[in-house]
Amino acid sequence: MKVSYFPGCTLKTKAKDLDAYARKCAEVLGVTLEEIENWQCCGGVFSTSRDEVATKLSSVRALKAANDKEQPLVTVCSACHNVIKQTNHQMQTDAEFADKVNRYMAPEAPYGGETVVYHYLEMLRDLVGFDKIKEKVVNPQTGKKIAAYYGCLLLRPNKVMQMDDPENPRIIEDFIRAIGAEPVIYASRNECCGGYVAMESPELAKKKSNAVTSNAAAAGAEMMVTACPLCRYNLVKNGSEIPVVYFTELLADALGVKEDTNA
Amino acid sequence: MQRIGVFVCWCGSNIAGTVDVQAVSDALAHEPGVVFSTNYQYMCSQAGQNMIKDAVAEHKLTGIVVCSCSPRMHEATFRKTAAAAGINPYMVEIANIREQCSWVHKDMQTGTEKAIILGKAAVAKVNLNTPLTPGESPVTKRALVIGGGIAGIQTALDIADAGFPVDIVEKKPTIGGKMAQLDKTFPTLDCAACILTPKMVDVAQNDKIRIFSYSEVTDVKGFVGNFDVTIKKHARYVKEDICTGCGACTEKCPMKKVPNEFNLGMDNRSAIYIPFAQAVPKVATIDPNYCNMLKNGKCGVCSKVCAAGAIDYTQKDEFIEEKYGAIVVATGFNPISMDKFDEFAYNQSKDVITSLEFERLTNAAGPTAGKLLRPSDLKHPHTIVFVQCVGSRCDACAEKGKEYCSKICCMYTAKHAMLTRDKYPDTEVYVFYIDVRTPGKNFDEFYRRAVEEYGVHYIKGMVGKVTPEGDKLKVQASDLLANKQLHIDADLVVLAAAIEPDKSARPLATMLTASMDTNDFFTEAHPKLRPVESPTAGVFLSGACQGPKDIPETVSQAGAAASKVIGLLAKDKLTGNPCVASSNELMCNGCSTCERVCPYGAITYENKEFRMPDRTTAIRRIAVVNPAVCQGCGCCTVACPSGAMDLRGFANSQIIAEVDAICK
Amino acid sequence: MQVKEYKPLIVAFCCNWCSYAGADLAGNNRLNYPADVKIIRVPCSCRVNPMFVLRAFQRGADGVILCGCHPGDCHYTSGNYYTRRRMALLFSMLDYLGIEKERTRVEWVSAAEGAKFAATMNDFAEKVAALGENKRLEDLRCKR
Amino acid sequence: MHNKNQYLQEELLRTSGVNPKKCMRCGKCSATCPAYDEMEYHPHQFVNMVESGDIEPLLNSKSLYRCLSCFACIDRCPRGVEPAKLVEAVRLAAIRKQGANHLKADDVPAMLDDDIPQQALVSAFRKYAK
Repeated sequence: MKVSYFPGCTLKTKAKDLDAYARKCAEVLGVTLEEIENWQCCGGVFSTSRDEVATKLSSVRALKAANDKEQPLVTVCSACHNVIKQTNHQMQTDAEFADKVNRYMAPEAPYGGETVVYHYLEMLRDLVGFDKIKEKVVNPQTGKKIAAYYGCLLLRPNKVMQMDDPENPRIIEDFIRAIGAEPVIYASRNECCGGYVAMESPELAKKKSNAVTSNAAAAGAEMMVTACPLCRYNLVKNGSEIPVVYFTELLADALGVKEDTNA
Repeated sequence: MQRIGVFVCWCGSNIAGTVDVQAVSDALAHEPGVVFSTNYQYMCSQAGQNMIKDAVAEHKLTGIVVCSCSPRMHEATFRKTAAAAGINPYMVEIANIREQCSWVHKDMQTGTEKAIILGKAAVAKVNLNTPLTPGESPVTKRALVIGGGIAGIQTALDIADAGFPVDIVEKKPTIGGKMAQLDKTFPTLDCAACILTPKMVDVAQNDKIRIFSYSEVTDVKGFVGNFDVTIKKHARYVKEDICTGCGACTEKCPMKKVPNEFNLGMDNRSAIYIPFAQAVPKVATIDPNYCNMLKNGKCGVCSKVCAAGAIDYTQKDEFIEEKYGAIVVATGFNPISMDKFDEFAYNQSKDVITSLEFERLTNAAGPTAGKLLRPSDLKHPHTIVFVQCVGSRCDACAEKGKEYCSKICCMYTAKHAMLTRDKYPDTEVYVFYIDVRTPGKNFDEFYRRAVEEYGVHYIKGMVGKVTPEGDKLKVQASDLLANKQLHIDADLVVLAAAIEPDKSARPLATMLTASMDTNDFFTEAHPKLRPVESPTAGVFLSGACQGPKDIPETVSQAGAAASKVIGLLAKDKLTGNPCVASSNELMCNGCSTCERVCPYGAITYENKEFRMPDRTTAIRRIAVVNPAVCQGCGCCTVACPSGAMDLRGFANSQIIAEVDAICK
Repeated sequence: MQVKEYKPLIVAFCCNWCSYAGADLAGNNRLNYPADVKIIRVPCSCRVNPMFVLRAFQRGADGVILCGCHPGDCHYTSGNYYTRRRMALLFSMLDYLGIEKERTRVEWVSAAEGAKFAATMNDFAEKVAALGENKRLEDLRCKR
Repeated sequence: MHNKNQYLQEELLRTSGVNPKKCMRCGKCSATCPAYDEMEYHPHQFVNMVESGDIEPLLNSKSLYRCLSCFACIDRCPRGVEPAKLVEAVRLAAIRKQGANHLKADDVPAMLDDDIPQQALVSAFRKYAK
């Protein structure tokens, strides 16, 4: 199976391991990630304003590139995923916006939001299947009590993201079970870590991330997994008492390819 | 050709003041079919009516046109006159020359011209009238009540009181419904069991009432006065007539780990069980999903300990067919699932509960024997947060919850808060509200007492997130009046979950062809004037199946539904409205369009054999209107693509004749 | 040259339960509206076949109005919803054929709204009168 | 009441797609807001104040830069009002003015550390500067 892949700027710099593990694991699971040529940064945050057009063009270019190859578009970073999925949704539902974008980009065929966007986790669930992952696990993470951290970007706004129940999600928990570990459910898993104000208001970011990590630790978690480089940075920097790792790293470990990945 | 008599009324000067009645009767005398035309001061008077009768005899009239006041006023009068004179009452038409002519116009010439045209239209219509006879159908003098909660119980008792037999079908092993689960009832705080269980006993002892418990309606055929209903009685593996309800079996049953639905899963029961002490019928039931004997043939303890020998592992589901004259729907409600509202952590903490669960927690017969202990560690909670409107009043585009107000939550939350403060004054109680809605006798006074006398903290705002951490529930909420975000460490959070109709209501509505709204509440025949009747004749509504209701409202609606049923069953025969739709079988092609628009389910289809011109026979599907069910709105006549459907008394040809007469 | 004063001819279909009673109430309260309006009683506004409307225009009516119970108040539960949808289609087709939208109308009048009935009829008659005679659909063979 | 901000108000409602009339004043947006204590005006006030045309104070408020864009208020609003979209619209109205950028490139180096992901930087520019 071949899919288009949008790594995003953070995965090319500060979160190279998130990217490297993702590629390696996909290989093991029989998925070829074809990186989109000349992709541009998504901008890291989606503007809900209907008159913001220029800032969304890079996302549309990536979506269009995938559409030209008739492939779904896969992202790993929560922020890229959020921005690209929301942009795609706006292309589908806001005719005035889509018209402006198409006039600006002047593609041969206008783009109307046809590409299907998957987060890497959704790819694991819907295209690969957690059962298949379970079969491929050589190094089960037995005994590890792991807290899934969704943050805000993966699930919200639910109307657009449609990834899972936004208040009672299970996709990462199912992933944790698939690799043999035990998920820890805690209420703050879908609360914001304050990542977007990490520069603007470090105190607020610290307060929010501490609330999340202490809630996870109180629930008995030994480790947290996330898909978002900014969440991880924020939680770690603000002194999480338990380790915070990328879900792809755990997956690589479970599939037995962690060591031979050049992260 | 008709022989029509025209009778123009002066109505004193009411008509004659603005309409030249002589000119009208003269003008109409020359209309086709008219053989007699006259005018008189008061057509509706005895003398006027006699004038009509005499004219019928003298001129051998077959049709009558009365130009007078509105048909809403005296149509019935003149139809009776016609019948007395030996003419079919439906051969009478009224031209409304008072309310819609003389009273709204001032000028004699204008009024007269219009009156003539209206008269001509009526004459044109009568020319095409046909004699109509209302159909008659017998009434089976027995009522069916579906649902055995307080609504069904009250309806059944009231019907039985009037002397008619009633059957109650209840899907649970006992009647009693939601009210049996409640602790106290607002605003008087009398205990629910104390006022409900005597009624349940009344039902059991009433020789006019039969209870089909652990049963459901699986099929309904027929129409008002003549329903044929199939009831499925689930096998309870206990002979109902022999079981004494002693409870020895439930005590000895080794399978004790079955979630107890009566306590909403907060404790366990045995596989053979009696839902609660005052159950009616007080008969044990074996839960086949948990009974080892039924699952793998190993056990049989209950059979051994039953002194009466009531256990029967071979019992099968039983189907009962019965005839009814009227059906009352009383299927009630349930709280909605809290799955989509997990920001309140209902699925994450045992100490986040719904209000119905709170009722069980405070009920003396509940899992904690009435002591307010929180489910997780059975400790006494010191801080309790109540959240109102959970899932009520949601916008459709929010994709979760219900759009309506659940109506009962403000009052029961005030009750819970008040009772908690009364029994446990050391407990801090917070109620987060959007609006407090307490219309009802002594309701607002009750809520104010909770605040003023019992010191419940009512906070205008909403809870945004509940985070269980350690043994606390961290509640994050807004206080809109203080413009603050509050953080409360609570021990117990109680959610006032929205209520929704029972899931069994939708398939039942389909069986009954009774209409429902988008929320699956049954629709009433008229929202103001016929609130306890379904638009489907013979089907009546009782309780929360029609919309959210508290107990006083439910009981009054139950009584109202019963009185409507009694009114129906008191009749020996039902006389229909003869102005109903009928289908011309030669033109009908059985396309089902009419069936889909009929709000009453009056149209069915049958396969009928036709002789074709080439002497072969063909079987064609044709529409058949049940005149006992059709109410004569005529919607189907317009929907029919082949023009096969027509309405008696308001036929296409008749209305077109009126149009032509007016436009001539 | 003397021109005969133009009087529009208006056919009003009123449902038996709400609008016809509303028209009666207008009478009871002696509220005036033009005599050009002639009412035909039907059980429900949904009884009005588009054919009746076309027939009226063919026979020289200048305007046709349907009155029914308010949405949600239909005596037969849902009849007026059908009316609303059917007439929306019919009226737009008539508009296409040259029968101006002002010549056709669906109005909800309850049994308590005598004043609304009279006001509606006054307004409708005035608008139709302003348009002049209906020429487009009239069948000259039916000319009075 | 004369509304001197009518043009701005219409613009905000148009670009955000928010209909403040749907709000039933329950305050759940503010109850769920993780940045509440850092905000001078809270999510429900954004809805209220834009509806009543009282927009000036919002434009000048630090609250605009404290919203985490976590969309909790959007998902949890029972009426589908989506307050965060309004916050965003007001923020854009503020920073689109000449020289009104909230984040200046010169200030950035001091905010960085070795580990901060690019994501934080680009999103800050998106949110706080034009």
